[in-house]
Amino acid sequence: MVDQKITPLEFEKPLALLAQQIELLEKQIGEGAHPELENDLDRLNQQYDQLKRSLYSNLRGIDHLALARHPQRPYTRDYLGRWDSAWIEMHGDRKGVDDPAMVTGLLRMGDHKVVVCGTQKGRTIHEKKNCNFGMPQPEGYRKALRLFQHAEKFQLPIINLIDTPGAYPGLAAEEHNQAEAIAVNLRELSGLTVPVISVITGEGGSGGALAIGVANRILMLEHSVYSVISPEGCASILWRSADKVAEACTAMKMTAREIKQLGVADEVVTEPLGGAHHDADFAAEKLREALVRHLNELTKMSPKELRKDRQNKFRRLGAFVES
Amino acid sequence: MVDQKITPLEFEKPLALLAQQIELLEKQIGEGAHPELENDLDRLNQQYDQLKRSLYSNLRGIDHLALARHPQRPYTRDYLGRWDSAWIEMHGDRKGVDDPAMVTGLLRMGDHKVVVCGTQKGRTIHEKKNCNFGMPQPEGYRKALRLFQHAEKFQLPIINLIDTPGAYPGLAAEEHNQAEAIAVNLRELSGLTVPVISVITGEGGSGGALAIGVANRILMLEHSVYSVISPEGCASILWRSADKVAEACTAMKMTAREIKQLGVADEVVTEPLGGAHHDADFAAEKLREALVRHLNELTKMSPKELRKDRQNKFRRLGAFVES
Amino acid sequence: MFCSRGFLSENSFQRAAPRPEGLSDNDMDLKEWFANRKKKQEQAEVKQPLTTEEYCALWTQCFQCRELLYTKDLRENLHVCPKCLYHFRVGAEQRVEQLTDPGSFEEIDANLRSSDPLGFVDSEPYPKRLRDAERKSGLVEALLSGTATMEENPVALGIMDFGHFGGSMGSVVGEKVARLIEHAEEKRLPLILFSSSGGARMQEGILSLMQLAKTSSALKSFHDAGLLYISVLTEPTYGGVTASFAMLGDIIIAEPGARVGFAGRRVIEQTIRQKLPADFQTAEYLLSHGQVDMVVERTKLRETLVQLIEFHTKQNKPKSGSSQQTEPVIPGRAG
Amino acid sequence: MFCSRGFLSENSFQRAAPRPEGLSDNDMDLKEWFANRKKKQEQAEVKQPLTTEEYCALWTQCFQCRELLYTKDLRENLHVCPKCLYHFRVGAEQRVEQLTDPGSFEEIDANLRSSDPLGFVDSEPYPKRLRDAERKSGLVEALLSGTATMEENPVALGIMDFGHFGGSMGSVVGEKVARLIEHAEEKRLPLILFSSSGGARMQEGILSLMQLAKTSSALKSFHDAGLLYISVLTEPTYGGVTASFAMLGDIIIAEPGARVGFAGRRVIEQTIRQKLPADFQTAEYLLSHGQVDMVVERTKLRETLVQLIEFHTKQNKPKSGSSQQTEPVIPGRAG
Ligand SMILES: [Zn+2]
Ligand SMILES: [Zn+2]
Repeated sequence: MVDQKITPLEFEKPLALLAQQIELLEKQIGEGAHPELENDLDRLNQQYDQLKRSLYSNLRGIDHLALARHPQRPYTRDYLGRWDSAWIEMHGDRKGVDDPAMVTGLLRMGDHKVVVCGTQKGRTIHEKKNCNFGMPQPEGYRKALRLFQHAEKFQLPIINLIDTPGAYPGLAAEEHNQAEAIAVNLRELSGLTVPVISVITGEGGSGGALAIGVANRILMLEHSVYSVISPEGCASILWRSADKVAEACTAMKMTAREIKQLGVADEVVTEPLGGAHHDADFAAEKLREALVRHLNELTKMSPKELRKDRQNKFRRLGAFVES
Repeated sequence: MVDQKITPLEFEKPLALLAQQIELLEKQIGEGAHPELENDLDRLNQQYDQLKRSLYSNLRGIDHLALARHPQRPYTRDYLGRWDSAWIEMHGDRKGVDDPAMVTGLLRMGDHKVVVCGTQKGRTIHEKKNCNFGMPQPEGYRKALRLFQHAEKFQLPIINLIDTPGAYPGLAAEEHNQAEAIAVNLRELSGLTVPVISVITGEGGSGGALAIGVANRILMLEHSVYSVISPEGCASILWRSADKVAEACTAMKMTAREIKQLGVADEVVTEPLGGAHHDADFAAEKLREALVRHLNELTKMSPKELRKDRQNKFRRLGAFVES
Repeated sequence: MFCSRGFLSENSFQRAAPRPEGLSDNDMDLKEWFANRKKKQEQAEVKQPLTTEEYCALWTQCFQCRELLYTKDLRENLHVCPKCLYHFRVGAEQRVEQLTDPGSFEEIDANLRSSDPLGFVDSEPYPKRLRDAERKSGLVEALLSGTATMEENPVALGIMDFGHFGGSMGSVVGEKVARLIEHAEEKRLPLILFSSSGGARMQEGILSLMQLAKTSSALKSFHDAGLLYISVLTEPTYGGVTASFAMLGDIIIAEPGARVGFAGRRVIEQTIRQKLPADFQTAEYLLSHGQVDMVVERTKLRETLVQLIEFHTKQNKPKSGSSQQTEPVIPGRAG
Repeated sequence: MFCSRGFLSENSFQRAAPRPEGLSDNDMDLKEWFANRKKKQEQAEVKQPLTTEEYCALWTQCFQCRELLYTKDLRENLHVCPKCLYHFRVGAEQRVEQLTDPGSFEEIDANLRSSDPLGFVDSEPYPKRLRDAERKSGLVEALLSGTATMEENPVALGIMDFGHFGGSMGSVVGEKVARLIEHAEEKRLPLILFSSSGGARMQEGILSLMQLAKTSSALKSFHDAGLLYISVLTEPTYGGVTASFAMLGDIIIAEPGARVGFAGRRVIEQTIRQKLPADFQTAEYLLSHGQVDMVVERTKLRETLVQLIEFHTKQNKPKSGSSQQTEPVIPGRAG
């Protein structure tokens, strides 16, 4: 019942404490020492379930952020492998770089054949470093663009999975013009005539996320977040204090439900209670069902309609007063 | 009459010797020492003119090669500046590199507005190094491609000037996939719907030359050369000797007239006697006249015709027997 | 009229613009300089007919070479230091004056105002910050857009003003850029956008980020229509503006010394833990790294833009009776 | 049957192929190895029932791991060393056998022969070299082209053979590639080209260079027709072939260990005057440098090609009565 392998987050500490007590009690009962404690155990288990439900239905922005960044959260490759164990990975920008932080390939999903692109964080230290903690280089965005063009040529739908702190603020990245790499992707994605669905699976960090986020449908996992700047960056600029991350999270309205209320996300996809990392299979299946449903809808549209639909979606976004 | 600033080539040595004698004689006569030598001077001058004409009408392949590589030969920028002192240079591949070995820009020529691309050798030691002796990097070919696409968008004719030993055989060039850069240019040039004219102004070295050489019309300056491999490379592979460059030049049929006979070049453009470096203004004007003439013809064709014309031109090239 | 630290926008000459976020303050304050100077002069010979404020109106110190410049001369030289070519920041209205035929500029979409979709509050509510920014800068938004003629060539022109809210792009800037692009496409006008921005406007959250997609998407249609877009990068252009319309020009021009990038210098230095080259992210650095087509001095910007517009829009007219070889006359070129 | 140094083409097993130009000769000669062994054995106990030639027909030494392999097993493993996965070079006909449905391959353009447009002579005239190459390799050209089916999927297939004239591309190879592309476009077939080449054929001079343009141009039309082209890079692919059709695949696959580049390793080392990394220009190096989509072992090549073809050509058939969530069956996959 209590998943021991999952590292508890700060806000999950009360739950973890309770779980420890339950475990202790179970051990004692198991050893036959205090069979009269069984009632206590039942009560504790009930408390645990209650606390869990109430905890996860009253999460603050910063709690979602913590879940979105949970080190055990499923990453792009975890989803792809579950959806199609025979998916075909494609590599490289053809110009000197294969960015491991951007995974691209061909995949079957239900009756649909799709091109997939996704940012990839690493699990092990070596992977993390290799994937630059999920921050693609300009060449990563250009690799994605190559696959978008492949999809357009063969009229294949595109699914993008987004889980990135953003583009990498590095010397080479600026030298190789990451601003241009992102901008070109925004422009070219908007012109495609195939269905494009983007999913924020974890962190949706600024322009680096949007670079594969110009889609007909934007889905967000329940605990994922999407923001114009990292909450840390926002706190340090507007509050001039690194301690105000929670305030920045709240102010920016970056949770899945808020982003949907703002008209940016089209659907919030339910995660297992406690977050996708508690049951990656379940999370992958839920997301898969949602994707197939949207694919079924979008593939009914004509190429021209698809392009127009996507351009209209972004044309409408924004809030202003016209006097 | 004798141009002193021009460095004589090996095969021009007899001419240079004669020029020295004439100069000596002129000096003596000028000093009033031997006025009776005036007849000798006339005779020598006649000899000089005769030798010059006969020398330049009986050049071997390796002599053309030497002229094509003459350090004082006009380079791309020398032509562009003479054709339009107000030409507008465009820079960069937008992805991190501006290759000085590939010059690109916008230029007016007669009533025509054209996009120009050209390989650039350096004149000074600093320039030579900067331009990598006229050998573009992959990013140089991609810079040219960007301009080709610009020309296509705005339906501007393209003029390419070629004077390059070839692509650079370097580590970074291979890493950045120069083969792909060249191949993509070949494919994309063939698909353009605007007039493309390429001119071999000096050395046309292999794939690195062809990368901006897929044109509706291929012009060659009288002493320019065009070959599938450098004569030095050919000699070392087939003759296994660096001394056999002259033989390789002859065997490969790489002079302007030979390339025209093989159906590859469409026109040989006359150079001043002794080579373009003897009178760059004249050479530039002659080439300009030829270019305007071809532009006038090509701009009468429809976009579709232009593409078809270019594809047909290369489709026909080759020699084989069909039994 | 107020004194200015050269580093600030030319707006500050007239409007005491708010200190843009994220800019360093290590330059010498001109008022201080005058105060010191006055003190010295008073000690020597007491003969000081002008007040400090009057002095400031007349003189401007160059941020780069520290030369004291006669403000009127500086303005006539388009706010470029005649000594060291330092390009002072200029406001959108001044750009219009510098670039367009007199009286030809017609503003569009002047009636768009920011709202507060998130109810955003940090130390102050966003609406109050907006009112303050408007009062201080005299501008209602960070972008001025409209149509004009340049040497009789009609153009669609959008100019960002760093003086308002650090040139940040929120919904209004995004909407105005998108409408300008659509207007230019409909009328088949060449489009010129001047960028100057600290990035997306945090106070409008994710909706600001979406303006990157909105503007880039509008440029896709514009591009496919075969129309000309010239992007001009001016000091400073960062973040979401760089990563959208600023980098999508058919031709990209930068003003000398302008700093342009995606991530800011300080963020990068903190990330990679090493000092960056001094010229990092300057216009000249961008040029040598293939990111811009040309760096053009402000005093030659107008003629360059006209030349480029005429090159890409005017049909070739065969001159009757003239030879094909005649050098064409390019209007607007000094030589 | 002849003995082979593993480094040479599998052709050499049957045809004693000419030594390809530009390849090193530092590997141990197998005959020598046997001679030594025999000598030793004779010294010990004289019991040697097979002649050297018979031995060679039965056994092959792996070039990489030096293991002695039973030739029949090696052939059944598609000439991939079962110990170290070294990929022996194979000829075009063998590729056809390995890849296509039995009996499905129909060659086209078999009647094209090289001519001698330049009258090229070095130490020998080009026509004589051609005759020698044909006699030694049993092939009339360096490319075999035709149509076939792969697990019932019709394809246009072109395979270069390094065994003929070092796989060099002259007019015939260029013409055959162009015709194959045109044929594939007309019949709307997926196209697969296997490259293996030392580059353009010098003996046909500038006309060889023009084959780069001819083949790339044909691929432009093919590409615009929305058809699938898979390029397979095999040991070795260099020069003009790399710089044309080999690098233009929608998908590019390389065989493990295959060396692919534009300029040759030795030329680069002479130019830059430094040693290159050991894995420079190998398939694996290309993969990590973003130049190929995947490196696929020969034993999995056929199923990968079929999978890719079916992915890009077959229409999605909604399975009647089955749920959308059912994992699709991908034919030709081992698991
Ligand atoms: Zn100054
Ligand atoms: Zn082995």
